[in-house]
Amino acid sequence: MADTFSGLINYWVAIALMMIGFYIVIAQGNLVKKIVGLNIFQVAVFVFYISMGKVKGGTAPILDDSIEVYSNPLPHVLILTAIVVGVATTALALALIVRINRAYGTIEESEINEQDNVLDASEGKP
Amino acid sequence: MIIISLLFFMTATAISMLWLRDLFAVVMLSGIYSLFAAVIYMVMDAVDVAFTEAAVGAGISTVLMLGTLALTKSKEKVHKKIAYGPLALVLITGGILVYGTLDMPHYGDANAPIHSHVASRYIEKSGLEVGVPNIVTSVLASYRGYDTLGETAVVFTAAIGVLVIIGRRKKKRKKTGAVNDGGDIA
Amino acid sequence: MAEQSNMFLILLVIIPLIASPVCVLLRNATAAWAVSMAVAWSVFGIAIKLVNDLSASNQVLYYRIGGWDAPWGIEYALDKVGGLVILVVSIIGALSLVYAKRSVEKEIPPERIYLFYAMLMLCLSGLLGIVITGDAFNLFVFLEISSLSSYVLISLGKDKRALTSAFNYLIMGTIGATFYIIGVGMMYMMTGTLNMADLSTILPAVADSKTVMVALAFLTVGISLKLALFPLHAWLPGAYAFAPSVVTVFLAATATKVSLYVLIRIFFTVFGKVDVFETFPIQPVLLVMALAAMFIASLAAIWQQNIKRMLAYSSIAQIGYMVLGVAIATEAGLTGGIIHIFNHALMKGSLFMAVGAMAYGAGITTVSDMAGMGRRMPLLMAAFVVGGLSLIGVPLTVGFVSKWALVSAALDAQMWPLAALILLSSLLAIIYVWRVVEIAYLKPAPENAPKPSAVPLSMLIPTWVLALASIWFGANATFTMNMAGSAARHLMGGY
Amino acid sequence: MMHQKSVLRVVSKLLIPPILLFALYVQFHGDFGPGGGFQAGVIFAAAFILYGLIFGIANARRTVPASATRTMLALGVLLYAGTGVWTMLLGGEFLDYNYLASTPIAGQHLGILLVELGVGITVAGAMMSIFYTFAAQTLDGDEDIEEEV
Amino acid sequence: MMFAAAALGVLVAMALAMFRAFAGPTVFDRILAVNTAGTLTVVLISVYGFLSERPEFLDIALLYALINFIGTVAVTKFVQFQGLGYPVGDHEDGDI
Repeated sequence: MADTFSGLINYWVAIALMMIGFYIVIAQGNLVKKIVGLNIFQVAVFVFYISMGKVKGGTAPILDDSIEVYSNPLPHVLILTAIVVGVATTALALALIVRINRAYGTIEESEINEQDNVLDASEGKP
Repeated sequence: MIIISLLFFMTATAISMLWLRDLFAVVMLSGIYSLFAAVIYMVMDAVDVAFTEAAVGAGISTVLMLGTLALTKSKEKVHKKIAYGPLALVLITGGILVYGTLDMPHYGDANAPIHSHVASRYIEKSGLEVGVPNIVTSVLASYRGYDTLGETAVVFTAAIGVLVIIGRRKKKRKKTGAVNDGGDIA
Repeated sequence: MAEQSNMFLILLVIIPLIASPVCVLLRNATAAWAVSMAVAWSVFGIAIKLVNDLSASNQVLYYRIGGWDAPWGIEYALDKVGGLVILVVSIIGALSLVYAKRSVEKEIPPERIYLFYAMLMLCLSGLLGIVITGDAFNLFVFLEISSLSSYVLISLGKDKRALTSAFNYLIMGTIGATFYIIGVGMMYMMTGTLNMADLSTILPAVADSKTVMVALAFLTVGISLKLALFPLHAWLPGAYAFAPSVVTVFLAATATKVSLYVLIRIFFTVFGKVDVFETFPIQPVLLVMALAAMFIASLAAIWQQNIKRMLAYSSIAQIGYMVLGVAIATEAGLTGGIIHIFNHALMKGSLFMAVGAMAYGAGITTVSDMAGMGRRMPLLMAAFVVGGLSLIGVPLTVGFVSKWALVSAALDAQMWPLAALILLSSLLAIIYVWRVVEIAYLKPAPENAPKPSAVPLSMLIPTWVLALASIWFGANATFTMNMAGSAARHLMGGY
Repeated sequence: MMHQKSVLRVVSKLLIPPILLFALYVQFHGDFGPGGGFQAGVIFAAAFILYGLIFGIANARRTVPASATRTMLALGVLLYAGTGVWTMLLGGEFLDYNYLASTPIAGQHLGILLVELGVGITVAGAMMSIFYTFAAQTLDGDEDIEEEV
Repeated sequence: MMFAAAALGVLVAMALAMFRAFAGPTVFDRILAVNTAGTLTVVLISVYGFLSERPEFLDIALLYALINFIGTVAVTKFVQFQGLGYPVGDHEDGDI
C-alpha cells in the first residue's frame, strides 16, 4: 500500500493538476483564463510523461563514459514537441482573443454568447 | 523530496490561479507555474525539456499573455461560484485517470516496459549510429527527425496564423491598389 | 509483409508542406494560388498512383522515414481504408483550389490571400499526414498542424461569429488533442512503443490492464471531439457556418472523415489483435451516440435558419451514420461506414460549393434568402438538389449506396430496429432538404432582389464535378464498394 | 517615459550581445549538452524581445523588420524539409542523413546540424514575428482590418 | 549533505515567497514575490546540479536567470504603461 502510494503519487498529483486545468477551461468564462487553464492542463500532462521516463538512479540521457544508468530519452523528445505545439496553440488563441475583444468589446464568454444569440435570432428575419 | 514539494507548490499555484480574479496576477502565476514544472523536469533528468519549458512557458507565453491583457481587460468580470456540471465532469475524468494509474509501473521502476523496448536501443546504440552524446538530440533530430519537422511546421503555422489574425498591414495610401510593403503581411 | 518502401507516401505529405513556406516567400496572391493549385493537383495524381499500387499489390504500403527501422524511427503505412481517405482528401483539395481562386478574392482581404493559401496547404499536408502515418505520436503532430491551420482558416470568415467559432474549436480541439496524448502516453507506458503496428502486437498481452482500458477511453473521447461525434459536436456548426466558403467546403468534406479514419485505425489496427468490441464496452456507447447524432442533429437541422449551419448539422447527423457503420462492427457494417466517408465527401462538398457559389452571386446566408433561387441560379440550384437527394438517400445517388450498405449490414447483424431507425432518420433529411427546395423553386424572389451577379465557371465547374460524381458513383458503385469492401475485410483481419 | 530608465537601458545594452552569443552556444552545443535549435531560437528571439521592451517596438522593427522575420520563418522550414529532399536526391530515404557525407557518422552530424539550424531559424523568426505583432497592436485596432458584420 | 541542506533552505524560502505571491495584496507584492521565486529557482537548479553530481547543466540556470529578467521587465512595463511597447502612432511604416 505504502509502496503503491509512493510509486504513484507523482501521477496522482499530475492528474490533480490536469483536472484543475481542465476545470478552469470548461467552467470559467473568461477567455484568457481558459487559455491559462489549458496551459495548466498541458503542463500537467507533460509532468505525467516526464515522470514515466525517469529511472531510479539514472541521470540525464547525455552520454558519458562514467555513467551506467540513463533515464528514458523518448518521453523527453515527445514532450519537447508537445511543448512547442502548446505554445503555438497559446499564441493563436491569444491572437484570437485580441480580435474577439475588438469585435465584441468583451472577453467574457457569457457576454459574447448573448451577442451571438442576438445575431443568430436576427438571422431568420428579413 | 524536491519533486514532492515542487508538485505541492504547483498545485497551490494552480488553485490560486483558479481563485484569483486579477488576470494580471494569474498570468504572473502561470509563469511561475511553468518555472516549477521546469525544475521538476530537471530533477527528473529531462534537462532539455526543462530548458525549453523555461524559455517558452515562463518566458514567451508570459510576455504574450501580458501583451494580450494590455489589449483586452485585465480583470475578470463575472465570477461564478462553483459550476457543478463541469465539476462533476472533471471529477469523473480524474477518477477514470486515477483508476488507470492503478496498473501502471511505479515511478522510477527500471523494469517498466517503457524502458526496455524502443528506448533501450536509443541509449545503447545512438552513440554508435548517430554519434552525438546527447541522446535527446539524436532521437529528436535523427530517429524521430520527422516529428521535429512537424514541430517546426507547427511553429510556422502559429506565426503565420497570428499574422493572419491580427497582423496589421501597412497603411495604404488611398486608392492606390495593392502596393504595400514593409507591413506585416503584404 | 513486403517491406518495399514507396517514396510516394512521403511525397504526398511533403509537397504541400514545402509549398506553404514557398507561398509565404512569394508574397503574391496569384502566384501563391498557382503554386497551391499545382501542388494540390500533383497530390491528387500521387494519391491515384498510391491507390493503384494498393489495389495492385493488395498489401500495406510502407515508408521508413530517415532510413530507421520501424519501431525506432517513424514509419508511414498506408492500407486500403487510408487509400480511400487520401483519395477523398486529395480530390476535395484539388477541386476546392479551383473553386478557391474567385471565392477567396471576394471573401478575404487581398493582402492576406497568399497567407490563406499557405494555411490551406498546411491543412492539406496535416490531414494527409494524419492518414498515412504509422506512428501514434507523429499522428498528434500532424493533427495539430491541420487543426491549427483550420482554426486560422475559420477565423478568416467575414462574420464576427467566425472568431468565436474558431476560438471554441480551438479550445475543444486542444482538449481533444490533449486527451489523445494522455491516451497515447498510457499505451506507451504499458508497451514501450509508439509504432502502431508494433503496438498491435504488444497490446494483446496487456489489454486487460486498467491502464490500457483507460487509454482506449481517452483516445476515443479525444478523437470523438475532433470527429464531432454527437455530444461533443458543439464546435462544428459555428465553425462550418461562418468560415469562408472554400474553407467550409474543404473542412466539411475532409476533416471529420480523417478523424473518423483515426478512430477506425485505433480500433482495428492498434487494437486490431484485441477484440475491442468484446473486451471493452464500446459498442453500445458508440451505437447510442451514433443514433443520437442521426436524430438530434437532423432535428436541429430542420430548425436552422442559416443554410450553412443547417448543412453543418446535417454533417453531424451523417457522421452518425459513419460511426454507426463502425459500431455495427461486422465486415458489412464497416464497409457501409467506409463507403459513406467517400460518398458523404462528394455530396457535402457539392452542397457547400453550391451554397458558397450562391452566396458569391447573390449573397444568400439564410434559408429564406433562397427564395426564387431555382429560377435565378438554376444550375447551382440543380447541383444543390442533387446533393440534397444524396443526403436523403434517393436511388441513383451515392447517398443511396451508403444507406443501402448500412441497412443491409444492420439486417445481416440481426439488428432490425437499427435498420428501421436508419430509414426513419432519412425522413428527417427529406424534411430539411425539402424546406430549402420548396423555398427555392416555389417561392418567388422578393421584388427588390438585385439581379445575381454571374458566378465564375471556376466555381461552377467544381460544384458540378462533385454533383455529377455523386450521381456517377451512385449509379455505378462497383469501384467504391470493392474498395470499401476489401478495406473492411483487411481491417477485420481476414485479408 | 522609458528614456529616463538609464539602469534598464545600460543593463540591457550590456546583456543583449551575451544573450545572442548564448543563443549561438545553445544552438551549436546542443549535441553535447542540453539545448538545440528550438531553445536557441527562443533565446535569440528573447534578445530582440528585450530590446523591443526597453527601446520600443519601432526601434526593434527597424533592427529586424517584419519582412525579415517572415523570410526567416519560411527559410527555416525550407532548410529542414530541403535537407530531407536532398537526402532523397542522394538516394536515401527522406531525412536519412547517412547519405549526406562519406561516412554515416559524419552524415548524421551534418544532417543534425542542418535541421537544428532550420528549427532555430524558424523558431527565432516565429517568436519575433509573434511578439512584434502583439506588441504593436492598439487597443481599438486598425480600422483597416476591422471587419464588422 | 551540504547541498541537500541548501536545497531544503531554498525550498523553504520558496514557500515563503509563494505565500506572498498568493496573498498579494498589492501588485508589487506579487511582482516581487514572483521574481524572488524565480531567482530561488535559479539557485535551486544550481544546487541540484551539484547534488546530482552533474553540474554541467548550469546552462539551464543561466537561461532561467535571463528569462526571469525579461519577464520582470515585461511585467513592470505592463504595470507602468498598460502595454508592452511604445504606442506606435500612425507614421507610415508604423504598423506593429
